[in-house]
Amino acid sequence: MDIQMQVRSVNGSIAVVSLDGEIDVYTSPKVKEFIGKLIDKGTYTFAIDMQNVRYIDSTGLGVLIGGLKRVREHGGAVTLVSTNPQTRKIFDITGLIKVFDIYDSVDEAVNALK
Amino acid sequence: MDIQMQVRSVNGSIAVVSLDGEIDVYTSPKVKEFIGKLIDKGTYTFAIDMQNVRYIDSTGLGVLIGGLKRVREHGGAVTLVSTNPQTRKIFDITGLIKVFDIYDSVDEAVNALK
Amino acid sequence: MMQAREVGAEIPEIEVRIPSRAEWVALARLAVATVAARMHFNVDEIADLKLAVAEACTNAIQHARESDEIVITCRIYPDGLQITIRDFGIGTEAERIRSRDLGEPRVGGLGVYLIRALMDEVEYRVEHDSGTVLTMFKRFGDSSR
Amino acid sequence: MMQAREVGAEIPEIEVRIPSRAEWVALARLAVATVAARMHFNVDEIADLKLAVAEACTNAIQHARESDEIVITCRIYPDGLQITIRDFGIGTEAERIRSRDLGEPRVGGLGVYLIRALMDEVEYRVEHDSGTVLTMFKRFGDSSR
Ligand SMILES: Nc1ncnc2c1ncn2[C@@H]1O[C@H](COP(=O)(O)OP(=O)(O)O)[C@@H](O)[C@H]1O
Ligand SMILES: Nc1ncnc2c1ncn2[C@@H]1O[C@H](COP(=O)(O)OP(=O)(O)O)[C@@H](O)[C@H]1O
Repeated sequence: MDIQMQVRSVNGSIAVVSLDGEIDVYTSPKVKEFIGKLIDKGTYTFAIDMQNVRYIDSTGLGVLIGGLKRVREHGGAVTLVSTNPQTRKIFDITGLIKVFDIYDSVDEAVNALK
Repeated sequence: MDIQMQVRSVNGSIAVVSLDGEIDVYTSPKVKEFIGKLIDKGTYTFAIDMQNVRYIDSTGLGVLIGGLKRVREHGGAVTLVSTNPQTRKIFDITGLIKVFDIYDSVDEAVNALK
Repeated sequence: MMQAREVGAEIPEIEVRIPSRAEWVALARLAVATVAARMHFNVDEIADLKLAVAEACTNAIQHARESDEIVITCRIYPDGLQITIRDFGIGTEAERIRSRDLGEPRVGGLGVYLIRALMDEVEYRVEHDSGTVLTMFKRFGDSSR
Repeated sequence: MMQAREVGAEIPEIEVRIPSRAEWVALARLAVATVAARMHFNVDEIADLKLAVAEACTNAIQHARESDEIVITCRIYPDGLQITIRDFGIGTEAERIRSRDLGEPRVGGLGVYLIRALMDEVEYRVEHDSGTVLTMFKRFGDSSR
């Protein structure tokens, strides 16, 4: 019913953000703030690990889209990690699968950013 | 939200009944029927393993008391296995802790019946 | 006895209405557990609340004749959670709803006893021909919040 | 379009009423998931139902001005589950509640689109000054039941 967030840095410039929990209208402002602060500090390249996200809805998608737009203004990029079929389905039916690259592991998502 | 039940026999005469799930007004008739059938077939000595019972209420207690009464008429006995503090608490406040012996493991509960 | 408590816009209220049937009690329990978790009751207190709600629903199902639904209302007060369980059956007089003495173990008769043991305030009100209303309250323990 | 369906004693009805606040949407989701699981919808279908309900509640919270609660009603029909989400706000006209074309990604505008994609029947009714009622229906899939 809540969300846990962690960040670690790879190669100095890539931030791996791990999200654990449910991303909905209640928790997505927290995710937005968390990512927003990292962008404010000058991080523009993100691998967002959603392997432990059990639920995401349009408010969560909105946060990801908003984050992507901000980092792109600085030439940055966002990759996602998820193996959850429901999450992939939502990206599929909203067409966001064409906007975000979704990988099966953090390693792949990080490598794609290099 | 439901209950799984299994029985295995030890030394030919002791039935170890394992309950897995929640015992409430919806599921306790199923438990009652399961144990009732074993008694009908002549089993009067039970170790009831409730280690995987996540929830029990007065309807479940009623089934255990009813079973105990029936087997006692045949000189039988019932021991229980539970380490769940909430389950123990309910036996405590209802005074049933004096009626049932509750053990921490199936081995102990079975040995007590020998 | 039940302390008088105001009802108002500042008191968040969550209500669940279920058919008066055994298969829906788990939903009432889950909903109350979710409300209690949001209020930061601890695990033991949440277990107590689930049990009290289930006992009340079980009684409504088993004893309220001709009632087809149960309404569970949670009100979040600054000092704890008030839960009202209402059925629409032909009830017993409130005085007859009581916990029995715990003597020789017998099947039945533990529900009201448990409710009184687990909750801080408990009150039954029987409305003539329109069902039974159980109002109960659990204060935040020292460990919660 | 919504097929006309009877309401009656034989159609089990479960209702959840929550404050119109973000922190309670999870409860609505959980309740609907529990109803759906009882009806033997499969895990994918349950996930769809949770999402549709959450999107509807989110919209009620974000767009229904001056509404302080949301009522989620589940009706169990022989062929599937009907869910009604009602708020009491000053709504938009029903015609204006529509899914946008998915072009350039932008923040927002996906909720109604998802609801229509995930449910089999969807209908909005805006009652003048008394809120929006979304009625949606999901049939049992071949894999469920
Ligand atoms: N909602 C209710 N409607 C009518 N009678 C009730 C209700 N709740 C409790 N009672 C009465 O109180 C008695 C005691 O209930 P309880 O302690 O749960 O034991 P049991 O249900 O096993 O009889 C019941 O037998 C019934 O007569
Ligand atoms: N319950 C509601 N009350 C009032 N307006 C609503 C309601 N639900 C949806 N709407 C309208 O439909 C539009 C589309 O909603 P949606 O697709 O979820 O996108 P978003 O909420 O991001 O704008 C909303 O912007 C709003 O104008």
